[in-house]
Amino acid sequence: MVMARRLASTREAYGKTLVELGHENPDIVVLDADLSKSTRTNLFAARFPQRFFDCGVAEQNMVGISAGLAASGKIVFASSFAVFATARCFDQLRVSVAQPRLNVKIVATHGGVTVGEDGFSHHAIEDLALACSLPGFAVVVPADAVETAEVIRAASVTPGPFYIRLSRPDTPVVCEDGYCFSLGKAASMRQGSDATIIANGLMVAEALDAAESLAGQGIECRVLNMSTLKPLDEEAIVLAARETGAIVTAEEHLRQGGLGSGVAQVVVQHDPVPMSFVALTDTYTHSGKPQELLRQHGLTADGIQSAIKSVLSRKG
Amino acid sequence: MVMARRLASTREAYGKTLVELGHENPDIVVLDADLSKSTRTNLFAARFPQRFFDCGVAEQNMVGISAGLAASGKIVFASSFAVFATARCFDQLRVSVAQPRLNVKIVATHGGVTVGEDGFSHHAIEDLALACSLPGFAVVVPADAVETAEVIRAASVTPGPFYIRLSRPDTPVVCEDGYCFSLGKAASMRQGSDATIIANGLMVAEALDAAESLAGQGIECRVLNMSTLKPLDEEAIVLAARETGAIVTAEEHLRQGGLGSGVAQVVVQHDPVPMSFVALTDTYTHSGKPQELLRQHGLTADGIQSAIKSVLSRKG
Amino acid sequence: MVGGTELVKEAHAGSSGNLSASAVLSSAEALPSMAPQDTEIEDLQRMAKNLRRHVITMIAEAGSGHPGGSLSAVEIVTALFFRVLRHRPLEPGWPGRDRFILSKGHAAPLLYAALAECGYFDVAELTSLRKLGSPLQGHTDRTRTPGVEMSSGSLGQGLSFGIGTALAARLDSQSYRVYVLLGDGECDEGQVWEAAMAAPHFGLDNLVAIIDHNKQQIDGWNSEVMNTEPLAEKWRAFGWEVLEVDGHDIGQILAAFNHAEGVKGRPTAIIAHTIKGKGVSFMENNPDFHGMAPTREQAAKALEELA
Amino acid sequence: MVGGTELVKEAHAGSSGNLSASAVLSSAEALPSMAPQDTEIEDLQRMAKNLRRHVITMIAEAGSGHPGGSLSAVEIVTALFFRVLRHRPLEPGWPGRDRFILSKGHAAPLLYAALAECGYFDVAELTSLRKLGSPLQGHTDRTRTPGVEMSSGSLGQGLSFGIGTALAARLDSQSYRVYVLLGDGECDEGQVWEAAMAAPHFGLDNLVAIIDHNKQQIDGWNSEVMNTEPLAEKWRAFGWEVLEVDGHDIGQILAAFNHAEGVKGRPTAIIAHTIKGKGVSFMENNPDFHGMAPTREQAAKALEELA
Ligand SMILES: Cc1ncc(C[n+]2csc(CCOP(=O)(O)OP(=O)(O)O)c2C)c(N)n1
Ligand SMILES: Cc1ncc(C[n+]2csc(CCOP(=O)(O)OP(=O)(O)O)c2C)c(N)n1
Ligand SMILES: [Mg+2]
Ligand SMILES: [Mg+2]
Repeated sequence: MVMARRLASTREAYGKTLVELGHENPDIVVLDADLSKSTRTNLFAARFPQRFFDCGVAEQNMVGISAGLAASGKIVFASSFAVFATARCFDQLRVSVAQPRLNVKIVATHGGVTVGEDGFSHHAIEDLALACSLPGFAVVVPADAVETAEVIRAASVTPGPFYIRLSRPDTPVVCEDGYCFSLGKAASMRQGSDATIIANGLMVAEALDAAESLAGQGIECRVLNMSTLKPLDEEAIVLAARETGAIVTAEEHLRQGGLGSGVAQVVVQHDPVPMSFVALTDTYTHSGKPQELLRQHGLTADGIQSAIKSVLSRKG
Repeated sequence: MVMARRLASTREAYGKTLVELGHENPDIVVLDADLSKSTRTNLFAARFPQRFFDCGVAEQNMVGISAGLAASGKIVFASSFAVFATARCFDQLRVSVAQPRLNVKIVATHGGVTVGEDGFSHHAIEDLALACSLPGFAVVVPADAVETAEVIRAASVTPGPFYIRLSRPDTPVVCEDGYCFSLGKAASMRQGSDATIIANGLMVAEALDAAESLAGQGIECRVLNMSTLKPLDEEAIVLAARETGAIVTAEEHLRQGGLGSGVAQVVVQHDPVPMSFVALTDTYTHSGKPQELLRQHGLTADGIQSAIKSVLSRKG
Repeated sequence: MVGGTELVKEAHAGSSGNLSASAVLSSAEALPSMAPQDTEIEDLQRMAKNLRRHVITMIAEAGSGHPGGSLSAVEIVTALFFRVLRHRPLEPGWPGRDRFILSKGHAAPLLYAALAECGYFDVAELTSLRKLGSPLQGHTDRTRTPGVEMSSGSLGQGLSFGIGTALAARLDSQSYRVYVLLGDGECDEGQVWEAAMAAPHFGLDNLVAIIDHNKQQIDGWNSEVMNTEPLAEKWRAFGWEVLEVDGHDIGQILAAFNHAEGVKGRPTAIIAHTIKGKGVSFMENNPDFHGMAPTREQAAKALEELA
Repeated sequence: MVGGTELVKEAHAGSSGNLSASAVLSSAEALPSMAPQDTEIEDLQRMAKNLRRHVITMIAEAGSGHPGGSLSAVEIVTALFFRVLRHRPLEPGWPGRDRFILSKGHAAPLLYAALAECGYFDVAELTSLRKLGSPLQGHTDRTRTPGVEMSSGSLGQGLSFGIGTALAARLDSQSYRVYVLLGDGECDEGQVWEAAMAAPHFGLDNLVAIIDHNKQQIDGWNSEVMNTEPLAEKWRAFGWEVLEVDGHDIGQILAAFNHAEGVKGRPTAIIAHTIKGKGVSFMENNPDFHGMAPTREQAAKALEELA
């Protein structure tokens, strides 16, 4: 039904881009909290040991050290798993980084439920809600490895704090080579006028698959890759509401506090249209294979198709 | 223009209710993190020293200890300022309390910007976003001291985790004596069919004042006290959308992740109507008197009135 | 092979520093505090090997999990579950039970194996580890698995939880004791030190922390990633009674638990010197096996070594 | 009364354990490491009293704030800003400056008073404390106030930040030193111990932590709320060079900073024994004045005592 896509690792793209940046700019420093093999900051560590700081299993301290380095002119990338990089050090992100608007880029791997077998302690289903409630933070969920490299580069030259969420598994590549990321701008992935699917992260591939299937049924969906959650591309959302009259959002996150709630806020303020949410609803997730979990919680092309049909039935 | 209301302290109501509960139920235990004079858990501590545990300035540990006590059959109330009770121990709330669904009631005082002069480190403008992203937590923002006592009692007999947010200053009393709190149910404070104001915490008084003024201009607003943020009273929201066709939310919090975004999600799923938000927009707040800050950020009856006019102009 | 439940005491008399009494291992009256006879130690060692086999089999079958830190803690967990703890596998919620809290939650396979061998649930369940719908989650979930006291997986949270349960014992005039197992890398976490400061402040002599000091964390040796030494001095400066033992010597471990029961007014920390991956040659001191499952061939080889 | 900027050295030669050299206080070449002559100490003591007066006046005018913990740290801050730190009040961003990081951010009034007296901004600004639109926020905000290195108000975060700046010095081959002031109640926070573990691991001998050990926190005496003793042993066990001084004796404080400059390979912790509310009779050791402003009358009485 839908074409197979090349898989690639977003965290590998991160690690490789860090090494490139390390060569280009001596002010780049990298921190980790005893997960450098998994986050792939170990690639940078191997090449630039002087500019790499492992903080051990101490995420709060890692964020504080990052802030001090940033206040001294460094461009700081700090990594851990998404749960630990947000939940375990939120107050430090708030007081040491966000309030003074320091140049710290939190790059969190292992976002969402596709961490799989490790279970709920390791499933980051609220990290974006947390990151989005840090005024001044840019929050980005790249759709794939290609966009990840772009986002990391953009963050390195854009002053101020970033939260960037990557995945554990290799994920389908949906951006073409030469793709150009622009912070705060949704990327249009497909045209359509019956409804719009707004997605980010690995749900972009699912959105494209859903749109493809729906097209076969005569329903033409616009697909937006809303990789930037903050600042949100309100213009693209308003256009989508106006031109397609119905919106479905799709994200690997709780409905609360993520993409869907952000889009809903824009929609009701500008052009109230029916929406449906493909997201987790106020529940923790459990051990299982990544694909099993995505299916169990409807985070699939099928889930998106049903949501589109529901939203179309409510379209005025 | 609007009547003066009696002022009363929500945290004083909390402390007093704790003492009553302490007499009634030997399983009630109370914890604090070196702020018991301010949170008023010191009232309980003075009466039941054996069942009170000061954890010092260590919020993470306080939450973990609370979890252990709850797992051993205790009904645990744990308090600190709203910023520290959420941001500083979010991972502990997540893993030690929410995931095992333990009977821990986080009662946070000093919510919102009305902490005033202490400045942004002490302004809890994101605590509700955090609390709402903990599946299984009930999240409540009582409108006043009368409702606070009710909410604390309800929490003590409702199994599972709670986050309850109180204020630092004395706040206007809007609930009548004999008021009966029902978890997950909005309280109708005023009838009206032109638009609905949905508010919680000290914004309920502002909402009532705004409605009063608007009535003088021929605009009749329904006012809902949505003290329970989670589980959200979807039915009341859908009715409000259907029957009044326009909604304004008002909260002492970032727009993102709080009441407004919760209501918006319900609205677009059931009955898309125009909304406006009276809330903080992606910015930190600074030192000043509580009333000055509320005015500066439009968290006032005037702000609500403007929002109502804006939303009415967009009403179909 | 020793049948698990045979080793389990349904309960035992608490307390007493009586080191001379001898007892039959399977007796329900056995004291935890006595010097075990050689035959008992041998039984426990056999059980330890048995648990190691379970760990390898479970993780290999799951295809993911943490062998290294499970294997290093085998003797500690064996000593606790099959000799020290007063517990009732068929009545997991028994209020009087001693509590075992696994703070280093990635060693969940080891805990599950011990619980199964004690009879909390069927040994056959073990192969469901980490599978969709299994009661045996990748990291512990107290709502799903009988005998699991605490949900974990985020490091550093167990000792605080242990303090809460130890305080509850005091409030309820219960004599149960609380044992918390931590990793050494886990001791990087500030919450551990918040708890380390609080437990002596509260005078909790019913609380024992065991640190599985295998000298490694994920990124390598503690000394290179984040030096925790001198670890014993840190716990001492925080007000704990501190003991150091060879964490693979069951006799030493039992003696330490026994000593801890006699300490009044403050908690005890047992620093157990261990080897990560212990018992499987190619896993020992090999950081690659912190969180990597053995292949089918590696598992076979490991089981051979553990035969 | 000593004019603030007179006391400030634009910069001074770092290092050297030279205890015999003498110097004029106002000299730009003065070494921090020497034993100060009595006259210098007297000048500094006068400045300390001056800062105390500012603290009282500012907080009384604001109607809220934290007098107790500001007053206990006056001599420490005076010694740093008017003798130890190499800094340029008119060039607050000078990359070579020594860093002072106020981790116990509620003592902001004291820091603001010192900065104003140094000439970072006008002394007249001080009365704007905590008012809407003021650069002098209730807790520090590094984006608003020249000379403020770190935003604070949430306890326990300053030492980590200090490690970051100390590491930056090494990366940039800068010789500046980093001083972090913490409260003793603040030492309850786990993040402090994460940082305490990391700084020696990174071998940061350009970092000094000063603990304002006034034995009180908000809810009362440390010993009752959360016992931090033995505090010196804790820092020692975490790998720090540890000194204890009378935190109201400027000579002892300067000697300790001097000693710290000579320590190689590890950071220094100075435990300054102080009295909360020091200098105002009715505030001393009175927990009520942790976070309560004096009334107009109380302020007048306090200023009388500080005349
Ligand atoms: C808060 C938190 N941060 C990071 C991790 C990821 N993590 C899992 S195990 C581990 C290393 C733990 O080392 P140690 O405590 O020594 O465990 P052991 O050697 O006994 O396996 C890390 C960093 C985690 N589980 N929790
Ligand atoms: C993370 C955090 N928790 C709680 C508070 C509230 N608080 C402000 S000061 C204080 C007591 C601090 O005691 P100490 O460090 O001894 O300060 P000092 O005695 O020097 O004033 C507390 C609990 C805070 N500011 N930050
Ligand atoms: Mg280890
Ligand atoms: Mg103090």
